[in-house]
Amino acid sequence: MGILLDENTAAIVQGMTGRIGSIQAKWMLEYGTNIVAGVTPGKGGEEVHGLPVYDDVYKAVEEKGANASVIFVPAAFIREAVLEAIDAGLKLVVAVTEHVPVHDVLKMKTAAEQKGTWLLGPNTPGVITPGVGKLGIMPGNMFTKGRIGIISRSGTLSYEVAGLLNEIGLGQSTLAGVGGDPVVGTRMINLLKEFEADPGTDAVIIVGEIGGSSEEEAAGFIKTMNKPVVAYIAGRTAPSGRRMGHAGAIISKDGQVGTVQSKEEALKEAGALLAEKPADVPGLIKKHL
Amino acid sequence: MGILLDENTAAIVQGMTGRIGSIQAKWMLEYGTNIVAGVTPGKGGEEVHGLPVYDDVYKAVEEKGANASVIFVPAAFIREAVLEAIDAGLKLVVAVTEHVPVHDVLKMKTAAEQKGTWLLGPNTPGVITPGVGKLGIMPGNMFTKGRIGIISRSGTLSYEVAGLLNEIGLGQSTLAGVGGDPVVGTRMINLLKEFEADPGTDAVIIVGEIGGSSEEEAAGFIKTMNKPVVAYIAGRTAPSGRRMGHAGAIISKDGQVGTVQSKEEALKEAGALLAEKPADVPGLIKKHL
Amino acid sequence: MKLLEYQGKKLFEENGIPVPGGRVISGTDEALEAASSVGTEVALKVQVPVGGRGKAGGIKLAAADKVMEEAEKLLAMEIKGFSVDKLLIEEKIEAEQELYLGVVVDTDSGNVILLFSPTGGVDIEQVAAESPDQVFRLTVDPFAIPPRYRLRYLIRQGGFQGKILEKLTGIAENLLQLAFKRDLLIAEINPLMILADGRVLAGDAKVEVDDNALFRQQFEGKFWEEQDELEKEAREIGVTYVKLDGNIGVIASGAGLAMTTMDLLEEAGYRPANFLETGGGITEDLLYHSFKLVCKNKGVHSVIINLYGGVNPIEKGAKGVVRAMGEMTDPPVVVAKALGNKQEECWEVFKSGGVAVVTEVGTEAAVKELLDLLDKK
Amino acid sequence: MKLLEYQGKKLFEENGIPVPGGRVISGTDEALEAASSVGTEVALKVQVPVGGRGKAGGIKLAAADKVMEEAEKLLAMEIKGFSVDKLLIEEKIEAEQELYLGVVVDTDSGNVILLFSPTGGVDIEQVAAESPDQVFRLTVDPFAIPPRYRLRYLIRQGGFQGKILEKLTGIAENLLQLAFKRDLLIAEINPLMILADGRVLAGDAKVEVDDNALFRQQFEGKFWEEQDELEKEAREIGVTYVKLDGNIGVIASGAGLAMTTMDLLEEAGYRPANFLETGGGITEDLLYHSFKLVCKNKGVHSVIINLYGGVNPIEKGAKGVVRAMGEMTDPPVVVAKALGNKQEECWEVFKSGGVAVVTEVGTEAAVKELLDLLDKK
Repeated sequence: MGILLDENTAAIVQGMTGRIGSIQAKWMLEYGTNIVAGVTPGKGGEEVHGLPVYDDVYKAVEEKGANASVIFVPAAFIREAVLEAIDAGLKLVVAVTEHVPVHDVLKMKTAAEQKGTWLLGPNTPGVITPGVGKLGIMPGNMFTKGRIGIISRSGTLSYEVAGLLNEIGLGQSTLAGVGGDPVVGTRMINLLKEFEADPGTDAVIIVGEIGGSSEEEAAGFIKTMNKPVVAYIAGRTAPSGRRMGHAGAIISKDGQVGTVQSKEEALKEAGALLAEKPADVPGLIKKHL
Repeated sequence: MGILLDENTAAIVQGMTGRIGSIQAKWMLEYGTNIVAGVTPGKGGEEVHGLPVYDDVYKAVEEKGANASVIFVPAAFIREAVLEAIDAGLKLVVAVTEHVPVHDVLKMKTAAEQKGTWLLGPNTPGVITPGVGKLGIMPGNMFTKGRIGIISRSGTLSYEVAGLLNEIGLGQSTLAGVGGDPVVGTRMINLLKEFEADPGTDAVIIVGEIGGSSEEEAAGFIKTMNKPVVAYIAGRTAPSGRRMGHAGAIISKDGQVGTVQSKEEALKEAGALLAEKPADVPGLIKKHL
Repeated sequence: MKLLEYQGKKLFEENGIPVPGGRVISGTDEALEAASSVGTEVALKVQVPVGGRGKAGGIKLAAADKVMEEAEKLLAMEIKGFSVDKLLIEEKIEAEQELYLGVVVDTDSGNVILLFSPTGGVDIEQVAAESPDQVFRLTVDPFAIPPRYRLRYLIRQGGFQGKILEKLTGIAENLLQLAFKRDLLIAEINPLMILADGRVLAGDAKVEVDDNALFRQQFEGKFWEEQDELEKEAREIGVTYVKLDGNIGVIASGAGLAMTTMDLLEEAGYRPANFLETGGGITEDLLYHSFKLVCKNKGVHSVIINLYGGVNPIEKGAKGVVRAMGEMTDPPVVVAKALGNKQEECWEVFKSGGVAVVTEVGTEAAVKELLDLLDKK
Repeated sequence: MKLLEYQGKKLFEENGIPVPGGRVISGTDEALEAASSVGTEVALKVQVPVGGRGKAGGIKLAAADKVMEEAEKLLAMEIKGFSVDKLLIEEKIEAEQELYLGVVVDTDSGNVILLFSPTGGVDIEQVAAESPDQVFRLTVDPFAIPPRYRLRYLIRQGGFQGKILEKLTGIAENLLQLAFKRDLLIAEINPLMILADGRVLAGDAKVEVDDNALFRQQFEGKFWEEQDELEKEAREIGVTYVKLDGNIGVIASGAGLAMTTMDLLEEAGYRPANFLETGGGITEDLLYHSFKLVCKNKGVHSVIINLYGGVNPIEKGAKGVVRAMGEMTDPPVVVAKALGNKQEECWEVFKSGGVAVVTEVGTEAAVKELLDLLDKK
């Protein structure tokens, strides 16, 4: 089981003919992911890793029954790539590309909402359901199959959390990165709902960080959840008004919005278990399973 | 009774501050039409014929409960005027203006369909429900109150038909001009449905002309109607490939589309009564009432 | 307003749709220089606002240094009633494949439609009739040009992929944008040519601009106009006029009314000399000029006038008619039916000028009155 | 990228938003000529990328022939840490009413929002808090700028009608179009001034461009940049760097990981000297330069490196670090945790350069190792 990506996923790689798209496609295939085709406008008829490349997403749907996509095209082209994937009826779209103009993200997000498409990113490590497949750039060997769901705004930090879980024998059902940008497609709260409903998930970890209000928003749903939720929020020592790498990781100048404190308060109030540091996460999970 | 325009109509005049809008508003008021305000962007706060002028249609809805509009603005501005009227939730919009670019008409038509708005025109004489009011440029004294509905693509020709009805004592429930352009908002078939449902109408006259396929389309509904329909189609001697005044009145060069013959065949097959000339109309109606 | 091929191609070129190299000329003396600037082998194409010029012999191939003779012949031609004023001299193109691409306002459905077919160079209606599976259509939301991926999808149906698909998609996108931006009723490329070297070029251009949009669209140069002198004059007066071949002039305030009047004349065995629709802007001058115009058509012995006064001041119009008649040494027989605001005043004016006035509602009465008067003569 | 007032006003002017007449100067010697070209009474405004310059004394009024002294004083100022390089000299405006108009990307809701208030010239957040009924909002569909009538409706809520309403509506429309066309995150006019003569002018311009959109947006001139030298250098290297005031350098492949590392250092009672996030483009050179950069910050006695190899070739990064250390006479204490593809190879490289390698998963282990090493020193 797990969420978003499962045994029924048939994925395409948009931008598979590019350098990064090609390498990542190889790694995803090696991990066992069901990649069925690549899509690059103007490259239809080529082959990469023995897979056909089509000019358009619709054809991958027609020919291969594609229902998901992971996208590696440059920022200048990702808006069209995402909108096409949504328009073609894919259920899951993973936008790995970073440095995407926010006006483009607004369009992608709006289209995804209107069509009911899962849109991870932009600027996401992607999604992995250990043992099933991965659509994204996370190293597959850092995850093990299990029953803990992870929702993250930060790629490498979530790998660390998965690694800590592995050490005490807790594998993961699915890890989904929402993306590090200030505006992203699917928000934490929607993934929480999926995990709550997923019979393959026993508990959920939120790996959050300063900036934005997605953790606060998620708290609204945590109140109603039956499964335990553990949250770790990075950035308690980050200065306000400075952007910490991610375009999204910034505390407003007056220091009242998007702080670790405001997020932790909301989460705690909703019944989530707060980890002060990543190393506390596995213990908290184990205790409440 | 009658259709579109009745005792509950509270109309605005968009473009009432202009020369033609002002004169026509006066005549509509003199006819007894319930005109509640004028709307001209940039002229808010003025008065015309003792009625307030607002900058926007929304205000006329808020302040006066407006639910209909008749529009006299120049062709360059009518798209925005119509779209605003539709957006503001008016139920009936009468676009008298002629020479409107067809790409603008497509937008107006699409918006009206999406919102379920009656859009007469562009290039329509408007709508009159004798004894109740008129929104348009037809001379009020050429119509009498009664139970015959008229749908027309042509202004003056429909006045003549009304005049002939008056002579034998048959008044009109409502006359609605769909507009003479090749693309218009509300099509004949939709008005036919209203007349069929209107308890104040006993029979319907279609005053058609060459070009387009609205009469053929209307025939599809006439088959199912209980009320008698009489149709007169002008233009049997018009040469093909030449535009007869109206942008809409043109027979395609090969002479196979939009001819009087194709329309009459469709109408006859549907059970409509065909008048060879306007003077035959009253007799046919009387015979089948 | 129809654009000639070379004018349409200029629009294409300005909007990212590639066209063959070419020059337009108006006289034989320009032909040699134009041709040699274009290439060693050229095509000479007459510029007329009708289709079928190829079959009519309006397109010739020649070596660039031997164009003079061909140019002279072509410039002397008349194609379907249109004299040839201009030639387009183009590089000679050999297409590997000829396609069809068009954007049209479909007035019946009230949509803009993008049409594409891998079978071009022939009448698209014919292709649609004989091989409907070879014509691909996309209905366009008038508020938004479809995204490029939708166009790519459409073109791909025609059996293209890879680079050539991208090129065709780009051309389709540019053509759609052009049609929206410039208020085009028709923008057709037939054939759209694929060359052996991978180039894609518009082989022809059929472009029609919405006359109603000319207030916001400027086009360089002079476009094709109706060639009939009377119809040109009507355009200047501000009325719609179509020349016909009968002897009875028709003036009516409304297209439907005018057509009905014509129909009734024909039914009675007479033929109208014209269609004239005044529109809603009647003035004394407008009817003065309209009446004179109608009488200029040879053989007009009588005129029937059919007016309604709603927006129109018919009494003023009557003055214009009477003034025009007064200036004529031998005015035609005139019957007028005019109803509406100030009808009595209008009737008086007409009568004062010797016009027979009909006060009944039905146009038949006016036609009958006219025929009676003609019988008496 | 934040634009200075004069740059934002230039954008406004180019896009149909009227601004006061003005000239920008960089030195006192230009002041007199600039001022006299502008008017007899002028305003001198320091150009700094922060708000609140008025209260800080950064805006002065003067007669045009007496601007030299004021200009000299202003150009010598420092406002909230920013030295004043440029002055905008503008015609002196007396507003009858000051409004607020802004277009902002609201990242939380994921919408573009148009904000309007008849109460401008003050902090809009404050107006929103104190008089919420005086702030009018319109959420904008990212695919389509709202039609003018929707904007008119919004502005009308502020109590305007007639001509002035049309003017304000036009400015709102132009501002929205500008924000969409130019990928702006913020486009604020505060105050938007209504003058006694009916003119409407943008009194200030707060404009921020989306850095991510600079591949498709060109802006004339040089815009404001981070003034810290190390942060400038980081931008050139291609990493994100924020200077802090501690002694332990931080290098991490990921923002969340970097922040966590910082948090753990602080918890242990130490202070990070910086935030440095490598992004997904690690190369040997990138880490070589990053390491040198981190060590340039005064007082850095140790560095903690925290990497994951998914996209990133961490073994190459390690080589860069070791190379940089090799070039230093007195390299800092360095602890590295690096996991993922080729982790063993990476560890070997680090060890060869004298870096203490932590192979456990948790960042705490690396922090602990560093503190142990520091204790030993």
